[in-house]
Amino acid sequence: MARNLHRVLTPANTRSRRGADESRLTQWILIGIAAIFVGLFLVLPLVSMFYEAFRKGPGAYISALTQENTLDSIRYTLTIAVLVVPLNALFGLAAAWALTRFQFRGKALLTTLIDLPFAISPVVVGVMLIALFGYQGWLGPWLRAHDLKVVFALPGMVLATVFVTFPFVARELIPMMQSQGTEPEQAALTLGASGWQVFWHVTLPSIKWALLYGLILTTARAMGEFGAVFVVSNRIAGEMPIPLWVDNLNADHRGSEAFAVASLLAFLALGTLALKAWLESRHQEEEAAGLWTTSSPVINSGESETAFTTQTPP
Amino acid sequence: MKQYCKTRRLLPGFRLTLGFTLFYLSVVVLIPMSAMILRGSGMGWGGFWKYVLDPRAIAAYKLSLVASMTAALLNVLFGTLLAWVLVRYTFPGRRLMDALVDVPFALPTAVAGLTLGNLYGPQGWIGQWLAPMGIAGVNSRFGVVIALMFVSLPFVVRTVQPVLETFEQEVEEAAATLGAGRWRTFFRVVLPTLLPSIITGFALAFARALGEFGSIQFVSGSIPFRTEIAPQILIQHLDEHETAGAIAVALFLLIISFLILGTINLIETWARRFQN
Amino acid sequence: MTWIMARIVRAGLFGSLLLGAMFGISCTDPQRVSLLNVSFDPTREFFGEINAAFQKNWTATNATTLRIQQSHGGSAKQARAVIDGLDADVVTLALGHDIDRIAAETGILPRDWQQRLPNRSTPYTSTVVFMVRKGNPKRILNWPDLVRSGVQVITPNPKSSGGARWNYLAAYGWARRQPGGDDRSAREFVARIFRNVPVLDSGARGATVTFLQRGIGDVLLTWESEAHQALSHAEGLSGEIVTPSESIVAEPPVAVIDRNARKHGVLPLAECYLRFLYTEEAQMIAARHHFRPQLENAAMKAGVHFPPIVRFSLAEICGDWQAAHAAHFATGGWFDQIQSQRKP
Amino acid sequence: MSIELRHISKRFGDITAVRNISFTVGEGELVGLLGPSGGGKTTVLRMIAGLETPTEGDLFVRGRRMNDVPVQTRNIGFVFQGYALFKTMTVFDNIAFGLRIQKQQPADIAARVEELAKTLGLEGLERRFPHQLSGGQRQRVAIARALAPKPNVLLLDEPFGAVDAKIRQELREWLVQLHDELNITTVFVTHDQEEAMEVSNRILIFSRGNLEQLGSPREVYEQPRNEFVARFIGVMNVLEMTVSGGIARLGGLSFPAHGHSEGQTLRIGFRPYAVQVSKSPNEYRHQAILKHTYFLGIMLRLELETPDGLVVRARMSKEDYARLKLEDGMSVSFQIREYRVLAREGEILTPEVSLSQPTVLGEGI
Repeated sequence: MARNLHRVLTPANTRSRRGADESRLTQWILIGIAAIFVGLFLVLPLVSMFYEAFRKGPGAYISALTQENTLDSIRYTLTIAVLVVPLNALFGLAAAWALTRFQFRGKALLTTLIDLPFAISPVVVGVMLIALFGYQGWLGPWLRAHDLKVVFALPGMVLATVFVTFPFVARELIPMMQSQGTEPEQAALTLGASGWQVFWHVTLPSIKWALLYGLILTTARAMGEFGAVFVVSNRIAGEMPIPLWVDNLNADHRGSEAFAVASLLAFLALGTLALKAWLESRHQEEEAAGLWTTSSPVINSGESETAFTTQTPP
Repeated sequence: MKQYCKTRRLLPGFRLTLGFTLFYLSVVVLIPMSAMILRGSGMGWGGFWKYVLDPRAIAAYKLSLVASMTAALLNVLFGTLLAWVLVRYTFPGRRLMDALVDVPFALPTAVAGLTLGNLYGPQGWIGQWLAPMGIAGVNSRFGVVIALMFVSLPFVVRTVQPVLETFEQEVEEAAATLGAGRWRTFFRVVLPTLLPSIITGFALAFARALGEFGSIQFVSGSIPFRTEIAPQILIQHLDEHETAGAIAVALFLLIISFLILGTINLIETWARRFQN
Repeated sequence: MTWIMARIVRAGLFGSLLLGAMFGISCTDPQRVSLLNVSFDPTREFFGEINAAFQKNWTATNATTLRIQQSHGGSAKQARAVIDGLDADVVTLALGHDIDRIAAETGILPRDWQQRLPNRSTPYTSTVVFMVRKGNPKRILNWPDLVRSGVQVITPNPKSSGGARWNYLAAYGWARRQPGGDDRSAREFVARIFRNVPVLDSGARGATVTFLQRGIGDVLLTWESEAHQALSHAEGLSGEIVTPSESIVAEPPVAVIDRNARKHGVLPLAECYLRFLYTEEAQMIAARHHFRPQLENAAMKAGVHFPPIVRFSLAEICGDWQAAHAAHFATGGWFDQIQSQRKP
Repeated sequence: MSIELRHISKRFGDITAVRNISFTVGEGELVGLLGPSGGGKTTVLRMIAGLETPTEGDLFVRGRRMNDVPVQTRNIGFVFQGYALFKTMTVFDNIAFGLRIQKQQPADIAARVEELAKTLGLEGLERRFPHQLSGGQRQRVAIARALAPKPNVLLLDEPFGAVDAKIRQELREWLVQLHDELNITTVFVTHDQEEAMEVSNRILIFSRGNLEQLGSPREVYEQPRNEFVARFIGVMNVLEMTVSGGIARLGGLSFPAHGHSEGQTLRIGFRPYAVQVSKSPNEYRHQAILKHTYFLGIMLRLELETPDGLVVRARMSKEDYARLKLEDGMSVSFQIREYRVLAREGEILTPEVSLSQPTVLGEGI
């Protein structure tokens, strides 16, 4: 709220704040540099990708997307996402609840552990899974005896994707739940609500935005993951998630098809951003209406907000 | 003590949620990690160091470090500028620019790699201008830095931006009333306030760049001693059927990850204290 | 309000879990037989056609549907995947050494696998040729041209790519077979070539992409089949194939992974599939993909002309794969030494 | 007896929040727990509610031992300081929450909510969300929500803390009225002594985990048991004096100190209203300069400085001030009509109340 106001009240070119503002020229030079940078660095890649994807006309584009292997890879990616997202949502909710509602020893360690996928190279994740589930790995003999496949099969890719994406929901929820405090939950308890009732009726409705953001980020990341699944994929056409299929098409000199399929992921990314922006604007409307400002003093927000949550400001 | 714990756990679900969290982390993280450590320990220190300290691997770590550092530093420069422009100025397209900053975060890295590889390649829209200047846009360290910059840009912008937003302009006005010019105000008043967030943003961008693999796979060309980054050494070992080598390097990278995570935590703690 | 919402969220969560479970269960259709062929990079198009032909024959005589799955990647990497659990029924890799390793490390196929099919289990061969830029501006005609200064050579990494090992050994063999050539001079020759290599992709396909799409390098060392494949598919990009005076016989062998195939109940099918590769029909397909067929007149029948070339075999220049691997490609071998010399 | 605490202590780790406290609250009483922050009053309230568990001691509500009864089944109404309204629910849903938990019939729920809305003046607001309400309305919703399941006791944590000064006054009167109407046992926590005095039947004063005094507002004001209470309730002048020859002295001021040993340090306290001021420098025994006058509405506070540099605060009505025609900087005389010897902080002994009429020792008129 205060943020918005601040922004509204301090447009760059109000005369009254001249003393603390750059000259118009400096402003426009800085804006210009930023615009050129964004244009060259962020816009041009997107434009060139769509150009490459559509270079051979919409017919070729459609046929690239509707060939059996592409459809299979889309199906495969969706399967992974459908398995990964609910699991990570459950994990995020449980972790956020445990970390924001209780004090216990080892809490800091647990928090660090949740951040681990941000610092670790996804390729290392793949190697870990091979070390555990590969037939020469720890569980290998047992898996082989029971004819179970984990790496180089769907479960391995799901696990790899889970590893890479599990912090997103938790990371969105933790600051939110911390800032909201536990008073409404205590109030529900005094009114006789059980634990589950508190969660469903009081906690969940008040964190729905953060949860949604987390889910969106998780979905986007799960669908776009490359490094970890690169290591554990069986490279069978039709059993590759979309990013690997792009890599495969590119290697097969099917450049424009690769770009066509890549553009699908780019649409997904842009869609994610648009959806997030839309949700944020809805959220902020409600916030502006005062629904989300805590009426009680903020209990604590000791956790600094990590940039991974990429808060898009208004 | 027992009483103490009991009373603190007024809200239900402690065992359930913590139990599930730990179970999940165990299955997903801890057990695979220990499997890897166990398998790594099988090779002994000699085997471990042989792979980890292989000259080619060392060259790759160096490139990873230097390129990530360079990318993060460049992002500090451009990211801070972007944050500044986005927060302080109103101009047409500001919201669009703001939204675009998140693109590298949302765009799968394989797509980023494919596109950047094409764009900076000798026939690409940018590459064709670089080639006459003798700059190879792809299969070069330049390309690696570009890709790392691309993937880590949002981290700096999104760390600096909120701090800049809550920054009280009165402070700047105070400096102005005391006769400080714009530049002096920026460097003496604004920058020191932003510094903790800039450093945090730098650390996050650096960590992100260090772990990046997808886009690099498309642009680096994996030239040993020149454009190979650390995760590629690992892939190389896997490709060469050297699982032990892959595990040794993976362990090493894991240790580095933990060190970086610890450092980031320290930096954030420090930054928070500084800000308070 | 919230009571309703809570219910919706709950239903949604359970629903998506259920959906996930459904997706996770792969449909097993008893009427459908499937076979997994784990192969190396440059055989994608070739096996695409082989599989179609084999399937056609299959459906003519069987009621069940046959589905052949292909997995492609660097040869060594594919071998490792099979060792680590990739359920291949047959492997068709770039070199015998990779299949040897599967046999040695897991025992899922016998060590003498190479004796089970004709021609040491090699239904078709290839050879290493050069691909140059349109008009051959650097005038690269034979092996010595590769060591000229200013010539950039593109080849994948022999440590990971089976194709690249043949490239390496072709260069080595050529130098060794020169008058006065011996192991030392040949090693030196290879080292000089690799000094001219700016990029080492991990697989043959990556190297082709680097050369054709990214326009890096003056000459690409590649298999004859891959060179033709690339030129016919790479849209709007052009190059020329130069056949050197001498080159190696590249032998990509095939094998049934007995244990997997038996487990899947497709052992006879897998054997049948590999034997099909030796039929005239398959040999003609191989010829059309510029793999040199073992069947003598298959090339002629397919209407494909292979330029004449003197081909030497691996056995002639360094014995068997065991020896070649130990001398050149193992950790600390000659290739590693060349690489560390490159260290700036 | 509605609520009874017997030797209740509460420790959080090494910190003792509440130390060995016993008291009872009668059926239908309105009791205020008063004290500075950190005094332990909120902890006591939360223990009654079941939001905290006592480390030691026993807690009874309507004769039943409650220590191990979970908060859900205690049947208490709790109003949080920040109200803790469910911001995703309407006023109706907020009030109905506890009834729905009890699985009451929708018709009964609607009737009960309507009844409470009427009682609390919330009619017409049922469809609104908390953010669409004023501070006072929010508080009434919070109270209605707490009252809906017909609790045995109503507990309020700083009920007036979050509203601005003007509404506060109304709310206080309204709370008293509501209590009269419903006659439900009510315990509330406040740090504002005025508020506690005005609203409660009885006050419990807490400091540093101890129950310092318990009594009617009048009792604690007029007969504070120790210096802490005396200082906390209202303004008090406190002087630290040394006894010599049966007289406690500080500068020109002296008080009889019978029964205190020679050389002992005594703390003497007197309320500003006990200080009589005259314009005539000789009317009373002590001389001083009127340093400053504070206008507090109908009352004025005068700050007097004696020649020894002691500052004494006095209180005077506007009428008297006007009658005396006082101005800052004037020389005045004053006398102290009532004073008391204060127990040291932490001591729980009742000091002897010394009311001296007309007062101060010696030759004074």
